[in-house]
Amino acid sequence: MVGMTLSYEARKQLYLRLLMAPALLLMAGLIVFPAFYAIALSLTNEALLGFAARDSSFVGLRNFTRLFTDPLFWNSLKVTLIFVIGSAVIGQFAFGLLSALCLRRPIRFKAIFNSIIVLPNAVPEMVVGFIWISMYATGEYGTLNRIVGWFGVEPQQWLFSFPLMAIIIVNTWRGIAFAMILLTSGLESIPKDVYEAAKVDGATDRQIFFRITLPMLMPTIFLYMFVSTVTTFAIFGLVYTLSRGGPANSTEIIGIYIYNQSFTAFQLGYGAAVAVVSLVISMLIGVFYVRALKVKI
Amino acid sequence: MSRIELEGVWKSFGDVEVIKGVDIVVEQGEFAVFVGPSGCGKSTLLRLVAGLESISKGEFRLGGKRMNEVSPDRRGIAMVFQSYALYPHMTVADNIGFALSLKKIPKPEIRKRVEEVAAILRMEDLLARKPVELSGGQRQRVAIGRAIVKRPQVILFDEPLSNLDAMLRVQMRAEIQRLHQEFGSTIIYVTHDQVEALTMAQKIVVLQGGAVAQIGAPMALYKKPENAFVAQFIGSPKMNLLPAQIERAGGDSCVARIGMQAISIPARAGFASGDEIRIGIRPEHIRVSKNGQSDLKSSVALIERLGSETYLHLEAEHEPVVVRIEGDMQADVGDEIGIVFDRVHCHYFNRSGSSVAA
Amino acid sequence: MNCNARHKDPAAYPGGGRTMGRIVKSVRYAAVLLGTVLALQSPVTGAQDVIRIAEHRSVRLDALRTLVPDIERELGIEIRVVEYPSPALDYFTKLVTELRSGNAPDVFTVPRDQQIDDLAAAGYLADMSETLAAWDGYEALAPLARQLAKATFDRKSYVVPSILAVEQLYYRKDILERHGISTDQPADWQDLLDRGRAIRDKTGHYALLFPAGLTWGTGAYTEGFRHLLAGSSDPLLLSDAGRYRLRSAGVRDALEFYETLIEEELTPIEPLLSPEPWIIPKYEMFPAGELLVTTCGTWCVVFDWGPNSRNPIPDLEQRVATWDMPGKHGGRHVMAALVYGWAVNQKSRSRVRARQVALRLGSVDASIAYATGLGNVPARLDAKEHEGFAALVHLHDAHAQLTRASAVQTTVGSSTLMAGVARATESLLTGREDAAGAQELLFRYVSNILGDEAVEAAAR
Amino acid sequence: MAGGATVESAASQRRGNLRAYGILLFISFYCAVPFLWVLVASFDAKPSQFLRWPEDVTFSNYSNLFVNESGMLWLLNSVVVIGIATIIVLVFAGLGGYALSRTRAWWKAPLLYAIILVRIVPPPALIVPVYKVMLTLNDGVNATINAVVSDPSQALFLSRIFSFVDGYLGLILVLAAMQLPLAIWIMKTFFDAIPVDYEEAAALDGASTLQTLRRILLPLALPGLAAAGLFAFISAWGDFLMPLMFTSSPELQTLPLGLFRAFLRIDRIDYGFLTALAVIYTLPAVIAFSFARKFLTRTFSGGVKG
Repeated sequence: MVGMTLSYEARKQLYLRLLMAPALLLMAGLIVFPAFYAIALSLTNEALLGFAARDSSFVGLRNFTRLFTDPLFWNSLKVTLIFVIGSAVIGQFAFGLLSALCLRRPIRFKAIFNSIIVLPNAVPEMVVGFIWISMYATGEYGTLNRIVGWFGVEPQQWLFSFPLMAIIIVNTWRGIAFAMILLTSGLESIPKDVYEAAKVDGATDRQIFFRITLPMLMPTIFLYMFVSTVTTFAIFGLVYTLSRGGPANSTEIIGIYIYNQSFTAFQLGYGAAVAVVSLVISMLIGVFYVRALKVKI
Repeated sequence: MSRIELEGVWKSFGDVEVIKGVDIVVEQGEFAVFVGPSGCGKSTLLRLVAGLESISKGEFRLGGKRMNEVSPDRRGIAMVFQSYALYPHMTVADNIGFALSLKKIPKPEIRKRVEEVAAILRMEDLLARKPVELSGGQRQRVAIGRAIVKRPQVILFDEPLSNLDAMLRVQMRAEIQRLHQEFGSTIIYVTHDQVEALTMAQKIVVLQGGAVAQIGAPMALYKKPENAFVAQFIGSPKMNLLPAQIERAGGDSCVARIGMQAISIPARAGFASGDEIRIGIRPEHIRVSKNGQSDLKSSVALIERLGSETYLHLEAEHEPVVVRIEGDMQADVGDEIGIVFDRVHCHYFNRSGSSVAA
Repeated sequence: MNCNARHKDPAAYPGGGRTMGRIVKSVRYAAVLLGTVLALQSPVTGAQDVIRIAEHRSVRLDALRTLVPDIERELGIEIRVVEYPSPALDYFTKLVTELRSGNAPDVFTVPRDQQIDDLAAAGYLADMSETLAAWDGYEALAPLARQLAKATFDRKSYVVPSILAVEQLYYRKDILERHGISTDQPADWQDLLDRGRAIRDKTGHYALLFPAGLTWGTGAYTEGFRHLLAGSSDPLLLSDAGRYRLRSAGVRDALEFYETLIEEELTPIEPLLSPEPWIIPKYEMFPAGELLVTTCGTWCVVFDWGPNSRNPIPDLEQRVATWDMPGKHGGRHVMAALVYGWAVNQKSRSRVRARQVALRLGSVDASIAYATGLGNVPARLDAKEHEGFAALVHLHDAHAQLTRASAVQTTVGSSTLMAGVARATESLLTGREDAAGAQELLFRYVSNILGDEAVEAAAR
Repeated sequence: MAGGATVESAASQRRGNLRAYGILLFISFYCAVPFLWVLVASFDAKPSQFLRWPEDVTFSNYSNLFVNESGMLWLLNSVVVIGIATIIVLVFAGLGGYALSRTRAWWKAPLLYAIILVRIVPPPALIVPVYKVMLTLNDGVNATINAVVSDPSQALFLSRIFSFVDGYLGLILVLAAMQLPLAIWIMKTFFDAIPVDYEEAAALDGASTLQTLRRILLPLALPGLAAAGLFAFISAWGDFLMPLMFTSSPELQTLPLGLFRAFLRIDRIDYGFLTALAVIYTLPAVIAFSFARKFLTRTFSGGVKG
């Protein structure tokens, strides 16, 4: 009977609450609550082994004091930073922008170039690891070793000698397409007459690029940086399948560090403390970008 | 059965009051137009009638029955949306028949009624098309067809012609009037265009800032605007409003001062010495003095020659005055011209904008 | 960049009806698919109990599969073998997470005896004390196996011993002899190091390998550190109260030994930092004669260098021989470890049957089947009377050593201890810390995780 | 290089084009070469970890997939798990996005900002608490199953399906939850662009909420749902972390985990089988991505900007 006396508008608003409930509940239960629960867990010695697995106890900030004095944690932050900057901010962006600019020229085989560049983006993480392990295979028959062999370079143990660089190369490979697609649409949204006006004013190609194209592309670049920073920060499977953070923690990005601490050292409480730090970092990035991008809702 | 009564209706969104105590009656079978500038609340009022928004305070009765809590589909009301809201994934026939199909009416019956409607609207050949394949006027027709197929007691139109070009608009105006005469439904028609209101309505409701400014037959509003807002809103070009001050009241006439010049006007009970009023007069009720005798001296600022008529844009005491003249007239910008007001058609508005009665 | 403006006019949308039909059709396909997958999951109907056994590594799987038909017949049950990942870390991670979530198999192996305490303390393992006490094979077990099957904190037995790894120093007899380097049993650490220096100087190859570093995982402790600790000036890792003594002189001795190996370039460092650190030194350098002495267990002669291995050493018996691990100031010892003992899941739905299966897997024929594949020795001393034992020539010596073999006692928190040792030795490998620093690192790491109460704070 | 369509002299145009060809060839080489091995090895009768031209070209690696039970099982598991997860995402995000678009309430803006933040929560940061949450739910589910069902094999069967750890339900829900924030954003911005008039017209026509959803909004929302569904599918299909965390039984393994674990059998890696399976595993994602591509820009700008 309640439904009868409510107006259409009120009833609709009520239905809307019901309709959004399942999605909100699922996110609240499996993302939001766990994120806060991580804080509670980080204050305990919760573990998967030993007496703490049966009865964990409150240990205050011990996990955090350990964390901030643990060189492996700082190493992991440093590795993450290099990984994000190397692959998302520099690698993917540079190759993506180059591809986007080149593909705007009146050249042939555009569709072919385009599909080849886009292909890596769609490949599942596990397969990425799988095929790059073959690329990086040691010995003279390793694919990369054969390629550098054309230039007279000795066979290398890529994943051992240049581990961080190796995973940066893989993640760059994987993300060129996203940068290219986003930047292409950014370039397309720059009106043609702006270029024409600049030409009329006598600007050279170089000047046009740095004084017209780049500034007008800034919003897109900013957006790209946000999305790629956040997604790169969250990478796990790719590095896990390739190197598991090794050798000697040289590729132990924060996600891998959390996993290793939680599920190979079985220290859930400590893992949660690292997770809290990484949550705080990503929320800061998020709030910064939301502000800077002036997100409209 | 379908007499519409709005009594003391208020609507607020949060703290914002959009409709502020409106009383309107639309008789059964009447064609009522709600008109007003954008933001006056006319569309909101329509949505209150349709049941898409709830009434915050007051009562809406249809055929004497309170409707506030009745859901939109049970009010027996159809609505034609400004955007037409034709379902893009359905054919014209499906669009028109949608409401019937929801009522589980058998398919042959639906087809029959859809075809009837299509015949009335002369669009039998469009039934199999999708909305995207229709022109603006055709979409408009489908939207109307979707409304009348339900044989509603009341049809609501929300600025239905605003997306059409001028030619089509005139044509559709006539069409809607024809439909009204044929079906005899009560119609509420919302527009911001006073020409549509004057040409179509049996009753016009002028709304301003969420309140009723005046209700009446078109010519009543034209001839006897109750306030300065209605006076200026109805009629094109707008009525001239000249600020003036009563200098001497009493007797059969009094003197009003416009800037440096004085003009005699008939005395009204409401006038007192020193009152600030506005004198309203439509452009067609002003003559250019040919004999030097004039109410007001002015200079020509702009001349619009339309052949059959000419609009003189004058400036008198820094106030713009528009004068309509039959045929052409020899004058140049900057000429000094005396003008004469037809006193019978003068309106007087006090400081609050209300008309001062004789 | 207003998004609304980018969407096309919804009126331009082509057709919904056909799509709806397609959706309905695909829902039907999905239902069929779902049915198929559920059918693959469906339980085997029948009155027989089903016991799930977790097993990993292909040699072990092969051994188990030969045993299963007999066990099924004898016990009147059905056995399902669940394959687990081979790498030790992955196996243990998967096992522990499953034990915690309650869906682990009924019977599984605990790879190293050190892990028993941690698993039992967490409540994952069913108590096997009574089962073992009533078992006719119990008295036949090597005493060390009986001892290592118990948890230290409650003295209850949690696994059925199957095989033991006997670990010693393996050296390339052929190469040492060729260079005129003594192959006598080294008398003490000094002697061993001198032997190493001689090898380095005379052959130009690496001399000694004691596993170390993070990537070797628990091996840094089990195959490296504990050999040194056992022979150090203070070999006890636990205090009377069962706390770890990480600031002991013994721990310092062991880490200093590592430091010496690294500083004097007696041991290969780079391979130890790589993802699979055992591959290069053990599977490549030792067979190639580029590394001449290494700690290893009996499995090495089968698994690492045997005829079926990746780089077999021909005439293995002539080329490779063993020393006992010397003590710092003399004495010698053979280290043994209880490996792959059979445990029963505390949350198993059929624990009684599972215990029977575990016992059956502790029988002599079962342990010989495993010993053959892995190169370890059966835990039961009466195995030598079994007909299959005769074929295991290369294990006879080691099996005979069982009675004098020893082990370093650990307690709850051993996985943390082992991780700490891996970190401490890693810091030595990378040169970040000296022995004292590494010891402090070990102490801090373990006390941070286990709490101060689990660690002896006093310096000595 | 900058202008694209602007006037250039023929010579400089040609020079620029040559440079573009050079750059594109290099990038394409970089992008394509890693695929060679997995493609070639999958047709090689004796494949190895190294790229080489097969002496015997064979299709048996692919035909074996249908014989090899585990490969088939992984594929089916993937299809079922990701399929159901995608459907859940579509239903929840469709309804949720619509509701968020139409809701009028003071908490709408804060909620939308919160969803943006939820979207950027890195999944690895959640594994420990989610694992704990799932364990708790799992204990509940299994206690219920054990209380209701006495037959152990039946109990095992039920727990396979409804368990939160090592069961279909848990994996499906957690995969769906991770995809929801983005999908909701896509749907919310999509519904923002659909005039509310359609629903109101339907309401005046006498349609109930359900009828409006089914007959008006669902058909209108299909392009948006396609975009949301494709992105959810691609992301869930490629996800490695959640299967790693929440499946262990071989019967439950999906492709990424199955492949990975098979790859860990260091001593016995069947490269032919694995590469063929990897190709099969990659194909749906590539196909889905080729469809999703045109939504990419709009989605990510739309997802972050309103």
